[in-house]
Amino acid sequence: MGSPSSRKVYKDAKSALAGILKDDMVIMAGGFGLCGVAETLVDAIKESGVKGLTVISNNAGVDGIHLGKLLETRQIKKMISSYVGENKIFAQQYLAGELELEFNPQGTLAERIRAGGAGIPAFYTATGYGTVIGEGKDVKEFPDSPRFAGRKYIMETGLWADLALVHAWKADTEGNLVYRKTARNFNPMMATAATTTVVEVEHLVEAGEIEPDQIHTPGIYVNRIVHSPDAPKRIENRTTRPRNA
Amino acid sequence: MGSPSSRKVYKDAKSALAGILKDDMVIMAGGFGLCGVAETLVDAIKESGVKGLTVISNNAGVDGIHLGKLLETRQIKKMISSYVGENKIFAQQYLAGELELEFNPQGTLAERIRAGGAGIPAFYTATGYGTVIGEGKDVKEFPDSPRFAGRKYIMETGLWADLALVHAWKADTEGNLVYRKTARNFNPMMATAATTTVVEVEHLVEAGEIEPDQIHTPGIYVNRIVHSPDAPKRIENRTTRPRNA
Amino acid sequence: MAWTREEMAARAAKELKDGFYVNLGIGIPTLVSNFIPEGISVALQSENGMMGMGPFPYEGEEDPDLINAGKQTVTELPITSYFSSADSFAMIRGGHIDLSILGAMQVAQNGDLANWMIPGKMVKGMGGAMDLVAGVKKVVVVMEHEAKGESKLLKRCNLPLTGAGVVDMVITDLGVFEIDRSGKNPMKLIELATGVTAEEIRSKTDAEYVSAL
Amino acid sequence: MAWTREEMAARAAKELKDGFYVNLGIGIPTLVSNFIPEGISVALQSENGMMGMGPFPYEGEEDPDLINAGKQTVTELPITSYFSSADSFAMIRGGHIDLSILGAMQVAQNGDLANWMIPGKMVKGMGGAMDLVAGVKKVVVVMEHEAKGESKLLKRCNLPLTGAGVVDMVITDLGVFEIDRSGKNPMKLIELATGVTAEEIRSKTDAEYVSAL
Repeated sequence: MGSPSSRKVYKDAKSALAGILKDDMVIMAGGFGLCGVAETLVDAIKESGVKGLTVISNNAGVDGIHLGKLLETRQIKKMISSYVGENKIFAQQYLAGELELEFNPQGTLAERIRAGGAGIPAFYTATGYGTVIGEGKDVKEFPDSPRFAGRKYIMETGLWADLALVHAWKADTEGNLVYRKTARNFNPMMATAATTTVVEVEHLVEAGEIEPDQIHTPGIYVNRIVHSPDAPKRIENRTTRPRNA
Repeated sequence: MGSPSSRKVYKDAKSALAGILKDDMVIMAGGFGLCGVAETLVDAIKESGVKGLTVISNNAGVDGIHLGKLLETRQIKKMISSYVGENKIFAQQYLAGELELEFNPQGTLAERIRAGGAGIPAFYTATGYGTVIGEGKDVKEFPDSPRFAGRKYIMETGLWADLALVHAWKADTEGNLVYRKTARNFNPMMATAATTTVVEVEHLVEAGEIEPDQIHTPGIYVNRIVHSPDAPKRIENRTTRPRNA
Repeated sequence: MAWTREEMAARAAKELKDGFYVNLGIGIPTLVSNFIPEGISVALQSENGMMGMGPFPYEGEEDPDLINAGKQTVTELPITSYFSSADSFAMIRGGHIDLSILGAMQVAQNGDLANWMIPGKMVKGMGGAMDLVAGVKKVVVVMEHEAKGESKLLKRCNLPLTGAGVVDMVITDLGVFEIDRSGKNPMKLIELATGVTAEEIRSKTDAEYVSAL
Repeated sequence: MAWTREEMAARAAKELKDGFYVNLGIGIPTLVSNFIPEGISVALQSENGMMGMGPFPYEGEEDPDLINAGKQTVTELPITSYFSSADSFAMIRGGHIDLSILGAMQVAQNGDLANWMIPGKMVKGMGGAMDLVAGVKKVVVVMEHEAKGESKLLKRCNLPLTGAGVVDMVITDLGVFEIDRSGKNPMKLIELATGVTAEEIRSKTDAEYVSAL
């Protein structure tokens, strides 16, 4: 850990979040379902007691796991998500009017995050035109475009957070990240779209040990790294097939 | 080559372009300078004699090399580029009014291509606002955005081509691609933003031989592949440092 | 008499063409992968970031990092690639997926589709459905023809839409319909399920259509 | 007396802070990498798709796949990563690069910058300059104070702009100026080059500024 960049490495989740958390902040949390979520970071947020959070995350965890924990403690004020089906506490709080919810189509959510990180305040998409998602949004046509003429598009805006919680398979001390299989999902965009990006990694190596053509997230996007080799990895729907005899 | 996807593999550049080329078509050509250009495909376009081309490419080649060849034969009607400094024929034809030229800021060009491939007809950027690039374009402000308030942004549109010419380091027979170092540049976006994408590769392997987490361009974007192990790789500005004695 | 779920899936599988890149929704559409015709090779996309999805793993070989959009454990294939959600939906929104097969609550004769919310009930969210129907080249709906004795093929959807003018084909337990998204041509009945008559369909369908049997 | 090119580069290098991600333009800005202060570690971005650019290669070790934005052969470092041009400019446009140091033809007292075209001359293109000045957190211009006896620091640029209100600091052979992009404060002279007097600068500067020496 003698490299200059090892200053990005923190000893645990609590210290990696120290000085960042404040009430009413906006947090992006990577993951799809329980796959690729930074659960040790969420645990530390729970312990901190910070509240009034707006959380941008495709899903809302399940009861007692990941964001489900922050719902139990009522630390979350608002969710921006595409699907929240697996969470009873969520439903209760929402129906009681205690939780705000903004649904985004999943691809629109992903692109809004990517746009925010890429300095793009807004973009147009056909997704959601003619549905409640399009209501009140700017509508535009592009009659001169050989590719895009003949349809209507709505304007969606870029997102930005105070803090992004990212789970990666491997990091080097510079913060260069590699994700594994479908645990990649929302993590790479979220890493680019927050004032501070904190990463939970399963494997931490020295700078130079990851092939530079195979880095998914360049270290410039990563502020703090926690090596969490024992972070839980859960399976939501275990489906298997029988072996042939 | 027994896999079902080996149908994407063509024996040479000429056959890989057969049936695609037509006068007045729009072509995207990957590369930055002469790095990561698909020169064998450009050679085949030259031989075909197709003309009236609109070419979207960051640069315009140099005299006698890459797109410089298509300028010599006057097959190009219009260029959309960010920098064309290395080409005398280009300057001659442009100053004589024989060649149209549309300058785009390099990042705007890259993003317009990415947008076209991603189904995004337009996006906003601060790049070029207040300059000739912004003249005549829609201007918008985002006063409610915590990230984007306080500046003005111009609308830029997505690009789409009839044909993309891509250079990759390695492909499998499914068309999954890996690029090498800075030869990646514009190639990945262009692969996504054309009706037909033809790829020149240095190394061709069977499907399954590239680690699926390390694929830069999924095969869905690739229609035709030519294995060109001897494609020329040129250095435009050779700069070195002395070895210590 | 009518088609079973499996028969509906088998009929939907006939829309697959060799070399297609396909996204299958949850429910009956998932069954389609069991009926891919001989000699036809397709790649299945999972919108959480995977092209070339393989079957469920053998017991004991489940990988928590390898799931599909239904959060089920799956496997990879030699053609597999992984990518981010942004790249996945760039692929979908950009019109690169050839075919999406998905379920629905209602389809209207103009191609409107409703499958994500019922007013007054807890809404789970649209997930990737709005992106898929807006972006994929061809959208095939597989659904029961009726729900509680009411036609699900309507003149106009009365549930909130997932997409407007997005459906190309509807396969129900009673038959197969084609829809011209442009609205230039009326909806067409093109096929009857086994043992189903044109009259039965007419009597059970609210939508207006012409017969092209 | 005034600063040499090397002295200007050395002065610009003082704007580097430990851990900065930096983009250096062609010309004098390139020299800045020779003056990185002891104990300071910075990563150099090359907008053609590389973070962590190393020095020129030893003769015989040039790699045609490894060039910088000036199309010169370079090398990689342990911190290096590669990415596409879209991802590279997402990084630039998105405000992730801490500092850009670049040359200019003209700078105006409001931060306007002109460095890409002279009307009537063949225009080579703006390359990535417009993106850099619009996107990078802090923009430092290094240029000669005068060209052919005319001040390059102006009340208003008369050449076509590269960016409007984008420059934070100007380092010339005569001294150093700070600009408040918001326009709330006037341009300030904050430093004199070796052997240069405030009077000399006043006499050679068209722009209005206040002295903060």
